[in-house]
Amino acid sequence: MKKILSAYNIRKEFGGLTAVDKVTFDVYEGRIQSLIGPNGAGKTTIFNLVTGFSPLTSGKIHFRDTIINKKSPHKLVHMGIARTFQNVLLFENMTVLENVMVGRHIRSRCGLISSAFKFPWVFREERAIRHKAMEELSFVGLEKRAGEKAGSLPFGEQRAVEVARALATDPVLILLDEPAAGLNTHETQKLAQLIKQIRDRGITVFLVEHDMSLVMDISDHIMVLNYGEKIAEGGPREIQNDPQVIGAYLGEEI
Amino acid sequence: MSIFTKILQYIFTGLTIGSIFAMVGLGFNIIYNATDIINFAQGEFVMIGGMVMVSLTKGMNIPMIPAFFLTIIIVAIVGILLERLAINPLSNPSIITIIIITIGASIVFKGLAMLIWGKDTFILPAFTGETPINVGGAVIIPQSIWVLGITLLVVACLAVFFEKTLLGKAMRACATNRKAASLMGINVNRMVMLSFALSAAIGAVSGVIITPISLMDYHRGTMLAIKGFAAAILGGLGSGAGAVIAGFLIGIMESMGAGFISSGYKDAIALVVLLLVLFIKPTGLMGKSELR
Amino acid sequence: MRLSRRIVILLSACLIIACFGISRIAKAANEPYKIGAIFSITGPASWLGEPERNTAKMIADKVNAAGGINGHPIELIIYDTEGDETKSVLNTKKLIEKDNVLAIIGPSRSGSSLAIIPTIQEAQVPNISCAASIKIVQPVSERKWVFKTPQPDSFCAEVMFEYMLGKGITRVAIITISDGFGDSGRIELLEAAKKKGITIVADERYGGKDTDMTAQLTKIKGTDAQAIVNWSIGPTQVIVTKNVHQLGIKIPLFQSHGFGNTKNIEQAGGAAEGVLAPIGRLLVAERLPDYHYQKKLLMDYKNEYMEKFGAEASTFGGHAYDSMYMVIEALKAVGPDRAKIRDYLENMKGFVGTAGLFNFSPLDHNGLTKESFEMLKVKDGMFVIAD
Amino acid sequence: MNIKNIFIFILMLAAIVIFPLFVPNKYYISVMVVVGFNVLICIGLCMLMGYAGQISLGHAAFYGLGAYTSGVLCTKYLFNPWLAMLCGIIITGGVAYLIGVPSLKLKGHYLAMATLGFGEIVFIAFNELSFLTGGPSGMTSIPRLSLFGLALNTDLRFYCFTWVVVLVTVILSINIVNSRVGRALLAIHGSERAALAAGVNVPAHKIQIFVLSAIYASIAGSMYAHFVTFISPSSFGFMKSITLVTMVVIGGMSDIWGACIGALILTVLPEYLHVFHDYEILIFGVTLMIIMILMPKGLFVGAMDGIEWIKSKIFRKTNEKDTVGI
Repeated sequence: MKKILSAYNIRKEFGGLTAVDKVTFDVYEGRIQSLIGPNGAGKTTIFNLVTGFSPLTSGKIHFRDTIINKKSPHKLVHMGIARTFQNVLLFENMTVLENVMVGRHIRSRCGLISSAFKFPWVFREERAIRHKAMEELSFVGLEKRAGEKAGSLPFGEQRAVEVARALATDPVLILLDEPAAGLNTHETQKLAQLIKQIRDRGITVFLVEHDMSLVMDISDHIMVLNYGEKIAEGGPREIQNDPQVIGAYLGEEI
Repeated sequence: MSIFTKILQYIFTGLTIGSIFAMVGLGFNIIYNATDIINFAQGEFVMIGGMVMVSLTKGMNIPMIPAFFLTIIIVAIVGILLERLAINPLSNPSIITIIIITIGASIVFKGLAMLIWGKDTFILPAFTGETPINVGGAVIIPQSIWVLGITLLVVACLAVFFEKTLLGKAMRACATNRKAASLMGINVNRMVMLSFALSAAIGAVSGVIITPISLMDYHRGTMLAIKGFAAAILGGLGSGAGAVIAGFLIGIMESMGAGFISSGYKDAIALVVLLLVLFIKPTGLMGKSELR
Repeated sequence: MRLSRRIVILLSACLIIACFGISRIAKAANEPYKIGAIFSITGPASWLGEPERNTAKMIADKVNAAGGINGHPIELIIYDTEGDETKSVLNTKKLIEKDNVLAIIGPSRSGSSLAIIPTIQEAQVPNISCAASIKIVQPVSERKWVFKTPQPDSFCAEVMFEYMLGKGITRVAIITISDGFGDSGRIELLEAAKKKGITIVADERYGGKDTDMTAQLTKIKGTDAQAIVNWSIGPTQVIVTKNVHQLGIKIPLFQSHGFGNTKNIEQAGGAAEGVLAPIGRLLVAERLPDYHYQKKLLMDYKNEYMEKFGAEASTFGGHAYDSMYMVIEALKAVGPDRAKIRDYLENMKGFVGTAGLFNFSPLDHNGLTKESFEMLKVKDGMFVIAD
Repeated sequence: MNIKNIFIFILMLAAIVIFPLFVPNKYYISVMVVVGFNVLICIGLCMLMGYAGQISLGHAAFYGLGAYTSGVLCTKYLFNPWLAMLCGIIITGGVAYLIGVPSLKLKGHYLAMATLGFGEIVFIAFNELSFLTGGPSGMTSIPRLSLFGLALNTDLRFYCFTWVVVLVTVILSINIVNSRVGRALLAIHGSERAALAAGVNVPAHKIQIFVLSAIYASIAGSMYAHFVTFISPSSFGFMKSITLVTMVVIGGMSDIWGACIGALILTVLPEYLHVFHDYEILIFGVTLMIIMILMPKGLFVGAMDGIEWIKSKIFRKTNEKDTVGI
């Protein structure tokens, strides 16, 4: 198996407070790999480090063969890393379709001047953007909602729109930050299906999740973080029986 | 005149003008802390304060001290009216809407002041005479000492108010988290009104103490608002101490700039420094990061 | 709840606007002569525009009450420039094209006055400016339709320096406001100094909204200047006067002709004592000898203004006074014809106004001489003629 | 352009053509020329504030830079006015870029202060660099423009020129906001983090639109200089910046048409308020506040919502959502 993402000794401090401490891990291509840990363990921080939303204090992150320590988020998206947010960040003033179309931004080229003069290729590109965006919307099952304002959708569907937007960027690696948070059982089941479908498209999934049954159900590989440090790693079965993990989650249900 | 005397003189001058910037900046902060609003009519409170004091002492012959407190009350009422009529009816306004509304309010205040007091410039007598005091070759006028002293007193009173009193703590709670504060049984609505009253009152105080030095006319508010806003931003929004320090800094930079570099460019010098500070530290000298 | 409050606000606003609307009733008259005026009535130079507007109105009312010009009433149309150049130009166009006026008086500020010149020249309407800068009427070849009544800045600077030389003062510090008035004054001062052999030892400036000039004056205090000249209009003059006093600067302080308002003395309190300024004679009308050619006119204007507006007349209002009467005289002589009015103005001689004796000519559209200034000194809280 | 935009555009075109035919006197033509300048600046400002969500309280500086570049180059160095206008665009764009890169990292009120401060600094420079700008007294005898040998020396000619420029700008700008770039701007306005995650180069797009809006202001400034033939710093101060922002917000900053309407109303309104004499300022301020309190999204958006609301009442559509701003 090929490594797609590897972090070496990464460390993040916020004003003297260490959020992530010397963590090393690899993400392998074509898998669903999960990152779990109690609240405040530093999972979202790792996501922010990987996607360029906050700078590393020290350490190295490789994406394929490139070091991506100091790359800005949009460059990483261009390289093929997409993400969603824990608390769903949509452009609420835009329609569902437009939201997903923004995801095509990085894969299209028309700039200020060609847009202003509406050169013929602008129409062509715009059509292609719309087409691809609709495709992704139907992939998450929301093609009927395309014309509605994103802010007016129920929470579960908003989450799906966010996933569609991330997929529209043509990623090779997608980072999903707690996609099941706030979803009911039925919706969670659909989500599990969706995540598997994403993997089946050949996109590597890197997942942060609290819903353990979901994690255990779909993950190929699991990493456990506690107080900013990696405490365990392995397949779902190993992790469930790891005493250190159970210790860390004491009081929390696995 | 030695260089030392000159510097001393510039510092006196800077502190005097800086006091007013500090007070206006403080006024900005009080409202900002309770509401996230920047009230561009803050400079108008200063102007109205000065004008009302002129009317009370010269027009109605009320003695200084009662007139001073009466002025504060009147301007505080103006502040409450502003909040009740223009700010309170809004639900969930954007930054820019609020900026336009408060600018509209400052235009209204200006228009009213012009109708009430006319276009003339007014002056108040200095509190305790005009005989300058010589300090190390530089001179300081008694009114400057009053301005400085009252500014520091206001700062101290506000610190005590926000740290020690129940009401002040409640207002601070609103600032940190409105929803939580209202769940705790604090009447957020009333706190917002109070913050307008308080900052209007501070504006009135600065208007009264500065008029003997700088004179007052209906047109004065805008410039004071800009300078006060600069102080509030340089200090970092939400930080009262920051605004006060920044106000004095701007005042001193202006007077030093005028003295040593170029009087024509003195405002520009202070502004360039302000911009540089923001570019290096985007939330001002003592500010926490702004949400949004 | 919210809705009803908004409706109340809306309704009350409509009511206010309606009230003002109703109070305007147009009146028809028999072939009125239309005179246009633009002054900076509001905004940062409102202390200029206010007395000018009052004076112009007062004169129009007076002439109309006496039966108008050859039986034609005056229709005076006044617009506010707010001290803004764009507004000045638009208002000038409005006067010319919409109101079709015969002549325009104003604006109040030099900047505005310079701004409207192209429009005036193109539309060929006589204009008598109430602003100071000499650039307004020079070069005359490009200012065919433009006249002005205030004494030019250059006279003021020269009169000042001549007076200083008489007192043995040769080293002078100048401090000017950075707006059109101060800027023009500064240039004239530097030029006149060169001409008269005066050394300028300090050249300081300040903004129109500054509230303290101690820093600049401290710098001046450190020089060997024998006198200070301040050039500004408005509250800043008072602040400079007070600051000079507070810093204990003992050398004489000269102010520009913009000091021509007794309120300045009142506001500066004791600090104004000893301040010198070349100003028109309006402020010392009472102390002029009875035989002086301006005495009666100045006293009449002063008394009338006081009676009507309850305030002291200022030299600024005087500029509007002169402009108005010039236009009225021209209309009386040649009737409603823009070109004829201009020609009449250009050849007007021996016109006695508040500023002095005007003798216009095709080479001089200001028509005053240095004689129009009197060096005044503040003594016991009043202007007196300096010795 | 969608049907709404085409409809309004045709309406606007018709109004512009018909206006000079029925106008009672030439004065109103020159008012409309000034309206044109303001519309031009407001369109740029609208893209910056309404679409990209970035505030600027210093746009009068760009307006002034355009005007002064034209003025200085034409009078002191005898440039061709069109070349001077181009230089104005380049200089203003360059300055906007230099100030935009650090400033646009700031947010909310801090950005407001930075742009305000920048505007004041430029204003002071206009006043103090008197060897170039003529200082506070301004500069006179700026030449007029001429187009294909035809001098734009009457108000009517300048009116036609101005509004052709405005119409072209409107079309270009509507194209921009309805394109990939416009979508990116709206995304930035909605959430900068989400825009970044979706692959939008947020800083670059902010700078780009900031520079573009500065260029619009610069063109308006150059045209102003050649129209009035006199410029002085006082036309480009803080109050002008505020007025411009007010125009955009009052009209409705989420739509280019809103900005146009705002510029029209706030330029023409004082003409009518004039009858109130000294009450003018007061009424102007009250009007501003009332519009903002009743229609926080501005007149145009308010009106559009109103039309939608009436439609939904008439057709009794199933969704009874309250879309009205009130």
